[in-house]
Amino acid sequence: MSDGLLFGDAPDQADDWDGIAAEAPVDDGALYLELDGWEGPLDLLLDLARRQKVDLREISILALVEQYLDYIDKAEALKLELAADYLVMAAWLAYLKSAMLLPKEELEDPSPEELALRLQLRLQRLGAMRDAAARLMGGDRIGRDVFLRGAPEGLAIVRKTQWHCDQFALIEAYGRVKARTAPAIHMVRERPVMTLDSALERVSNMLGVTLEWMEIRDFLPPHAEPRLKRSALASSFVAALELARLGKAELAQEDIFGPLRLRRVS
Amino acid sequence: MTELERAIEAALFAAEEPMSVDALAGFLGDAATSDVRDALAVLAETYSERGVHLVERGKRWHFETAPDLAHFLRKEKEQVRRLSRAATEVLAIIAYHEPVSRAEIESIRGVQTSGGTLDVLMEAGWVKIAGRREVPGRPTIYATTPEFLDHFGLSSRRDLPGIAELRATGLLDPVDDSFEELTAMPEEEDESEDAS
Amino acid sequence: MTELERAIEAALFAAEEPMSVDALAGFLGDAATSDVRDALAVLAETYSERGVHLVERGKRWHFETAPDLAHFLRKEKEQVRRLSRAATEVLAIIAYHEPVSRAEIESIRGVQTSGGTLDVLMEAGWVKIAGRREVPGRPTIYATTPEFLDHFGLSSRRDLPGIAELRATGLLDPVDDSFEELTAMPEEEDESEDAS
Repeated sequence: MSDGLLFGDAPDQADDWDGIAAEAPVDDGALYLELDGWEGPLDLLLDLARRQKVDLREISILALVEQYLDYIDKAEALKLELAADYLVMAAWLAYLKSAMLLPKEELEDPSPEELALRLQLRLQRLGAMRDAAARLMGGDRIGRDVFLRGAPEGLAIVRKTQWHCDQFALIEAYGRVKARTAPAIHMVRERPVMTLDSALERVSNMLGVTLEWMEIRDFLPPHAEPRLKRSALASSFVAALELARLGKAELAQEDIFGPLRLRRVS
Repeated sequence: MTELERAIEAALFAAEEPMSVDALAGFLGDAATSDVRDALAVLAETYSERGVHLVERGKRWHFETAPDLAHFLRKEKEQVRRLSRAATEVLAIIAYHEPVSRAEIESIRGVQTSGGTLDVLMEAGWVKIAGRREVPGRPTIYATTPEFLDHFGLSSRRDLPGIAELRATGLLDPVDDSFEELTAMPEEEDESEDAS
Repeated sequence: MTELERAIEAALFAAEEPMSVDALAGFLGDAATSDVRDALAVLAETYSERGVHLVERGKRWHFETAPDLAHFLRKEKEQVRRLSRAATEVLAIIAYHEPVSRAEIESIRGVQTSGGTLDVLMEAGWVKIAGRREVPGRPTIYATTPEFLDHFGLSSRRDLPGIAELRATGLLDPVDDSFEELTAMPEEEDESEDAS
């Protein structure tokens, strides 16, 4: 982009846009005070700028600022509710205006020209997009200007599955089912156990012999094979608990997992 | 190509249903029906050799794809898939016990059988509905098809190995037992009398 | 008219969605894509004067009625979605600037964009999320879809009205960039005529 823009030289490329921008209001006298119509303050500024009927690169920012402030004043006079961003823009533009009217040397950094340029650039961009949107909507839209086939048959992809299985798998499956569901016969092998009754008898008999404390291991059959020994220990323990409950024996155990001792209650 | 032909072409293309000559004439701003008829004849002729034809069916006109191209437009894709374990079991039960109802299949398998499994077997062409059992509820019964024998290389169902043979080949032994037999260590032969 | 042309004609007539060259080639039994492309060009030319056109939109092809016949067809089927002005502008900004973040859209419009506007555009299938910009905050960025091109009758984004001029005049660049360009070099001689 050339800096002609800065100084208002008028390259005329922008003419393309004007014909299409159907929405740009024409009657510059009739400012319809209806803020719902604007998509924010920048949009309002853009419409005001378009009323100057010059290329956006040539607009007078000062005039634009005055128009905007005037517009906001009117809206306030009519007690229209103004959204905050319109007022923020108004305040900023008022500042810009005063800066533009001040003598140059008193100005600090972003010079009013620079601020104005930025505003102009933003307006150009928004204007370009608004026109682009209008042209886009003016194209041949499906369902409005062009129509697709009303009732397409559709392209069918029929997926066929070729199932595979072989004879062995079949027969094996049958074997599996048969085996799984064959009547099952359960046989429990005889095991060497000491029943609770015999343990009870054995423990109370042995307790009768002495009044001393005896460890529970001493009640077990001395030469039993290991599995009988486990059974005897379990049964003897239950027998001991039973005798204690009946008040015929006392139990003692000093530590957790320590030897369990019992003696007859005299 | 006349404007009327173009308009008819577009209208029939975009229409959701076939259109009669009267409907077309009305649609196109009251064209004369004779003109519409002529235009349709021209269009039908134009399209007669193309991939799309303009045809009249029961006094109404529409475009359709050329019949000889049907095979292009309906693509069949074949994929080979292995029958699932459950489906194989069901197929085996049907083969050994046919005709058999779903409840019977389930009682033999000891598991519920999903309807999808039977569908797969019927889709594969190996199982068919063989009528209904004349018992309360009249359940559907299933049997195998000639394609089944074909696919599995059996000349008849009698070629299926009998129970005795299955037993001899070990296919009837509980899986766990066979496994243990193959892996058992001689040392300790105790407890595991698990049935199942 | 070749068999391939007939087949493509029939396939695109019957298809429910626009089809790419690759999709067509695959569908028609792996025809060479160059042959498909040639056949499409021939067909598009054949149809160019008819009531129905064959068009390419975003690399996909479909038949549609000729735009100049819209007045005949429109009365029956006005079904096009009306977009709000905000949605129209946001759509244009996305199309001309894509991929673009919401903050960038807002900076052009000078106003906050409600999430609903983007939702409407995404629901219409014209805009999609195109990832995130790798800057602090990783904002979501948006872009248009092939359906957008399709719906608005554009072959590609290069067909967007005026996009070349907009690019050449820098109107698609951020304000800051143009500002710097315009203010950086005092008078000297303006180099950057309209590059882009």
